Amino acid sequence: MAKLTSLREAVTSLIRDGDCVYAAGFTHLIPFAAGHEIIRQQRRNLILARATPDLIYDQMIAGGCARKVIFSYAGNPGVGLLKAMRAAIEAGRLEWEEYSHFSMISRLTAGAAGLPFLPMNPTAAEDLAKVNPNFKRLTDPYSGREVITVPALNPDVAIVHVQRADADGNCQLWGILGEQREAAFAADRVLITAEEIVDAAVIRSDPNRTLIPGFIVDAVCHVPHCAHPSYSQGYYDRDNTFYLEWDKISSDPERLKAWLDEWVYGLDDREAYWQKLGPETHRRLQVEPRWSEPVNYGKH
Amino acid sequence: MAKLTSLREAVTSLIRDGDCVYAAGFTHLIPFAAGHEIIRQQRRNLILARATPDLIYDQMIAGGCARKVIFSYAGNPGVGLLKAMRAAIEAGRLEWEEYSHFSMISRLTAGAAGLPFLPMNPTAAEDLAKVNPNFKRLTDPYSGREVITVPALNPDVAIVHVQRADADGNCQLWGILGEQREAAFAADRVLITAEEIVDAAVIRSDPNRTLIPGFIVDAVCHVPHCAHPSYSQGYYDRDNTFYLEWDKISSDPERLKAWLDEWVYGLDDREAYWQKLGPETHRRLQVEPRWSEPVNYGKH
Amino acid sequence: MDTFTAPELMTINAARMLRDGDVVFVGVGLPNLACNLARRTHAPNLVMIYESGVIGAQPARLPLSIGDPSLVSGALSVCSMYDIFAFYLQRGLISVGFMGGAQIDRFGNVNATVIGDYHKPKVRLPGSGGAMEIAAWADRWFIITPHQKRRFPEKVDFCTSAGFLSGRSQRTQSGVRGGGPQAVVTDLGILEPDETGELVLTQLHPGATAEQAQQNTGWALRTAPQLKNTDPPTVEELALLRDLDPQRIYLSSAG
Amino acid sequence: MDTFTAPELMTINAARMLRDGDVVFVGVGLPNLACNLARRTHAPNLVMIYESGVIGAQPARLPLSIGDPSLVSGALSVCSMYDIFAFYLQRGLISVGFMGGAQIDRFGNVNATVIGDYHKPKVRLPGSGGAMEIAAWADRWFIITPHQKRRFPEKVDFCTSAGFLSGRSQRTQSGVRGGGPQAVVTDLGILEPDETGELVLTQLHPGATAEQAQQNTGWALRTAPQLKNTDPPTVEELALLRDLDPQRIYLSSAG
Repeated sequence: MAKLTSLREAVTSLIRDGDCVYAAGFTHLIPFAAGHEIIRQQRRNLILARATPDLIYDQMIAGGCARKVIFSYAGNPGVGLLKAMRAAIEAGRLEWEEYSHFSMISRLTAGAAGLPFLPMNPTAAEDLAKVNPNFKRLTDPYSGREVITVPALNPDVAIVHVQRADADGNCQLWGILGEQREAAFAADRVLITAEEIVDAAVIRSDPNRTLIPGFIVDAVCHVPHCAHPSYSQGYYDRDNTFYLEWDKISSDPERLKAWLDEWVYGLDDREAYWQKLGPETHRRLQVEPRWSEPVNYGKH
Repeated sequence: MAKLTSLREAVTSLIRDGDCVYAAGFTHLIPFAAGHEIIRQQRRNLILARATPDLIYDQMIAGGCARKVIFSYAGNPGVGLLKAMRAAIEAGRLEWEEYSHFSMISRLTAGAAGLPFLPMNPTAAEDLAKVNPNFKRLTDPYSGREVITVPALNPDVAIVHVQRADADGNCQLWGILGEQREAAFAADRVLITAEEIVDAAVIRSDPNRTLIPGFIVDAVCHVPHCAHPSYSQGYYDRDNTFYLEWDKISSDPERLKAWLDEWVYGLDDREAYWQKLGPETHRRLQVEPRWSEPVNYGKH
Repeated sequence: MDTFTAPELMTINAARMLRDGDVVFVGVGLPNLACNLARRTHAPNLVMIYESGVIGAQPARLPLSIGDPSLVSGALSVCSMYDIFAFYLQRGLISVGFMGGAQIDRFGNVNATVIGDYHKPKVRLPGSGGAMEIAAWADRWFIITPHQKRRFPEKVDFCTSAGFLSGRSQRTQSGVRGGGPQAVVTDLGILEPDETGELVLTQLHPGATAEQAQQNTGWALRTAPQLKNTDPPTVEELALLRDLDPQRIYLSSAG
Repeated sequence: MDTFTAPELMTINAARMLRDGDVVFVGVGLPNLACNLARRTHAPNLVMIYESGVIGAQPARLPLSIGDPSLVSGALSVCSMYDIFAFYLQRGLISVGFMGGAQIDRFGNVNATVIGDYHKPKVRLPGSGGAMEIAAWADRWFIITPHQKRRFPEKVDFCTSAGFLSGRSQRTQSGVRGGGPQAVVTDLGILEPDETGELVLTQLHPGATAEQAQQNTGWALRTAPQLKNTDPPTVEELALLRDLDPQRIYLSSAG
C-alpha cells in the first residue's frame, strides 16, 4: 500500500477484526467517513476508544462493529444521549469501560509518551474507581500523599482527520485540537484523512503547525468533508440539524437500519455521501473565510 | 504596576532576592535583557533554574546574583564550557543541582500540570541519582516494573521572551519552543518580554498559536532584541561570534568584570545595548522575511 | 418588574454570584449565559474557558455545544484537551466551575452517570466528562437546576463529582484542592452548604415559599436562620440576558 | 583514492552504518554530516530529529548548534522539548542516536559529566543534556571519537549514559528499551561490542594497525577473530561530504 491511498484501501490494510481503534477528535474533525467505511467493510469485535463516542461510535455500534467501548462522556453533545450505544449496553451486546475526560486523556497521553502510566491528583469521587479497576493509587514519594494512576492506552490504530497534510502524511490542524496528536503517537498504526493534500512547501512554511510527522503515519487519504456531521474549522460548519435528527433516528431500530442502508451501505464513498446531502445542505454548512495573520520564520 | 510596563519596573516588582527564577528558552528566545536588568538591580541569592544555563546564567552568576543553579546541560552551545559558572562552582561560591534534559523538563512539566511528580522510564545510568536525591523510584502498579520519578518544579518567577504579545499578555511564539510554555504555567509569577506588542486582533486571528494566555501573566514588557546574542526566529539571527567571544571574556576575571561594566552596568536598557552593538552587527544579524502560509479559521 | 421565565431567573441569580476576575470553566446553556451576563454587568474581567480548550471566545452566534466552531474563530487561545485539564484545571487556575447532573444530594454530591445500579442501570446518563475533576479542583462551583424532588435525593445513586461526601470534614480530609459546591441555584431559591456541608435553603426567589422548596427536595431541607429573598431580576439584567439568547433557545420556560 | 582527514574518514564510516528509513536523533558536527551524507547516498529516507525539537530540517547553511534557526526555517515540524523527549524518544520512535563524551569505557558506558570526583571534579564537563535518555531508549547508538588513551579508560569516572554497564546481561536486566552502543568509530578503526558487551576491535582503517589501537586504548583491547579492513572513502563520498561543509568547520584535521 502506498502512503497516499484511498480510504477503502487504507481501512482494508490497517484495520483488523478485534483491533482497538481510536478515532480521534473532540467535537471537531471527527472522521465519520472512516467510521462508515469500517461499517461497510463489516469489521467485527472492535474495541472502540474515544473520550466522546459521539455519533460516529453510535453508528459503528449500530453497524455491529464493536465488542467494547472505552469512553468518558457518552452523550450526543448539546442534544442528549447516545441511544444505539445505550441499547447495545442494555441488551448485553456491548462491554464498556468508563473514565472521566482527564483520566481517559491521561491514558492516551501516557501511551503517546511511552510511559506505563500517568498520575493524577485525587478527586475524592471514588465510585468510578470502584467499578473500573484500572484506577489505582500510588504514594507520591515526595509529599507522602496519594495520587491516582491510570494505565497507558496504546490503540492498535488511530484514525485522525486533519485540515491539511502532504503526501508523506505530515499533518497540520487547527481549531479545537482534542486528543488528535496524542492518539496518533499512542497508536501502533496511524490512518490520516485530510480535507486537502498540499505540497510539502505549504507544510514547511509553518513547521510549528505540524502536529503529526509523516514518518509515524501509515496511510494518508484525501477525504474532503470527512467530518460531517461534525465539522472542519474553516472548511464547513457543524450540522446541528443532523445531531438533532440522529436523536430520532437512533431511537427507532427500524429507522436506524434504514438509515444505515441508505447512507452507509448504499453509498460507495464519502464523495457519494456528500453529493447525496445535496446543495441546500452544502449551502447551509458553507463558511466564509477568515485567515490567520502569517508569522515570519525568516530566511535564516 | 500596569501589566504593560517597562522591564525595569517589571524586574523591580516581580523578582525578589532569594527567588527561584526560570528564564526560559532552549537556545532560542533567551531573555538576555531581563538577565542584564536583574544584574543591574543587584538581585542576590537567586536560585537560577534552566535546562541550559547558557550565557545568560553565566553572566548572572558572574554578576553575583546566584546562590544556586539547577540545570541539565552546562555548556556554551557549539563552543565549549560555561566558565563563569564553573569558576563559581570550583570556588565553592555556587551550589548546583543536576539533571538530564528530560528529567529537568519533566520537573517543569509536572509543575505546570499541577502534579507533585512525573514518572520517567528507567535509563540504567544511575550515577546522577546517586548525587541527586530528587531522583526516586516507584513501582508501576500495572506491570510491577520500576519507574524513575522527579518532583515538580514550581519557580517563583518565569521569564519568557516571545515574538509577539498583546497588551494583556496573550503570547504567540514560533520556532524552537523549548520549555517556554511549561515555565510560564509552572511559575507563580510570569514576566513576559516581547519583540512586538500587537493588537489583540492579531492574536485572535490565530488562537492556536497562543501558547501563554494573558490571565496568567503579571507583566508584559516591549523589549525588541531582548534575546541577543541568542535569537528570535524571523526577527534577528543568532550571534555566533559573540558566543565564541564569550568563551574568551569569561576565561579572564578582569575582562569579565570590564565586560559587565561596559555592557550591563554602563547601559540603561536594551535599547542602549542594541545601539551600542552598532550598525555592522545589526546588518550581520538581519534576516530576510519568510512568511508562513495562513490558515483559514472561517467565519463560523 | 418585568415577567420572566424560570431559566431567566436562575441564570440572573447565578450571574450575580460570579466575581470580577474569576476564571470560569464553562459549558454551554445557562452557565454560558450567566457568565456572559456577568461580563456585561459587574464582572468585565471574567475569563471564560471551555472544556474543549478554548479561552477568551468571542462567538458570533450563541454556541450550541462546547465544541462549536464559533467559539474558536476570534478566540484568544486554543489548546489540546490534555493541556486544558492539566495546565489549567489541575494546576489550580480555575476559580469557578458549573456542574450539571441528574441528581444532587444533601451534601452536594452530583450524579451524572447512572440512575439505579451501575451495572444494571435504570437510566444510563452520559457520565463524567470533565465533571469529576472540575468538582475536585475548581476553587468553587455552582449548580443551576430546576427544583424537583427526583433531582434532590438524600444520597446520589452514583457519585460522579464529589461535593462534601458525607460532610465537609470528609472533603477536607480527602485533600482535594477546591472548596466544593458554593450554591445550588433553582427556580425556587438558592441552597448553600452550612458549616457541616449540608445544603440548606438560604434564599427564596420572589413568590416562592420554604414549603415549596421542602416539597421538592428529597431530604428534610433545613432553612437558614436568616432566610433572605433574592432581588428580582432587573430590567437591565433581563434585557442584556435576552440579547444573549434572542431565539430563546435556552431561556424559554421549557429551557 | 584521494587523501582525506581523520574527521572525514570517521564521518564516512559512520554514515555507512546508517540504514535507509532510520530515524536519527542527531546533534551538530560530525553526526550531522554523517546523516546528511547517508541521505545523499544509500539512505534517502533517513529522518533527522534534533534535540531542540526540529524534524525534517532543510538548513540553508551548516548548522553550528542544535538550536540554529536555519534548522527551523523550512523544517517539516517543530515541537517542544518535553514532546521531543517524551513523544519521540521515550515512546521508542528513535532508531539511532549519536553520543559524544569525554570518556567511553570497556563496556561502552559514556561520561559527559566530570573527570575525577563529582563533588570535587578535576574537569567539570557540560553534563548529560539528552545523552542519558538517548543511550537508554534509542534502538541503537554510535560514537564518533578520536582514538586517544584518555578517552578510552577501563571504567568511566561517571556514568552519564549507560552502555552495557559491567556486561551485556546487566543492561538487559535493567529493562531499558534500547539495544545500546553498536559501534565506536575512531580515526584508527571501529570497535564493536562482543557477546559480553565488551568493545573489541573489529575493523581497521587503511594504514592503521591493531597495535596502534591497543596503545591508544586504556584496557587490554581484544581484536575480533575476523578483523576486517574498512573500505577507504570513495571519491564520491568525499565529494558529497565536503560539499556539506565547504568551509571545513568540522572536517579539517583539527576538527
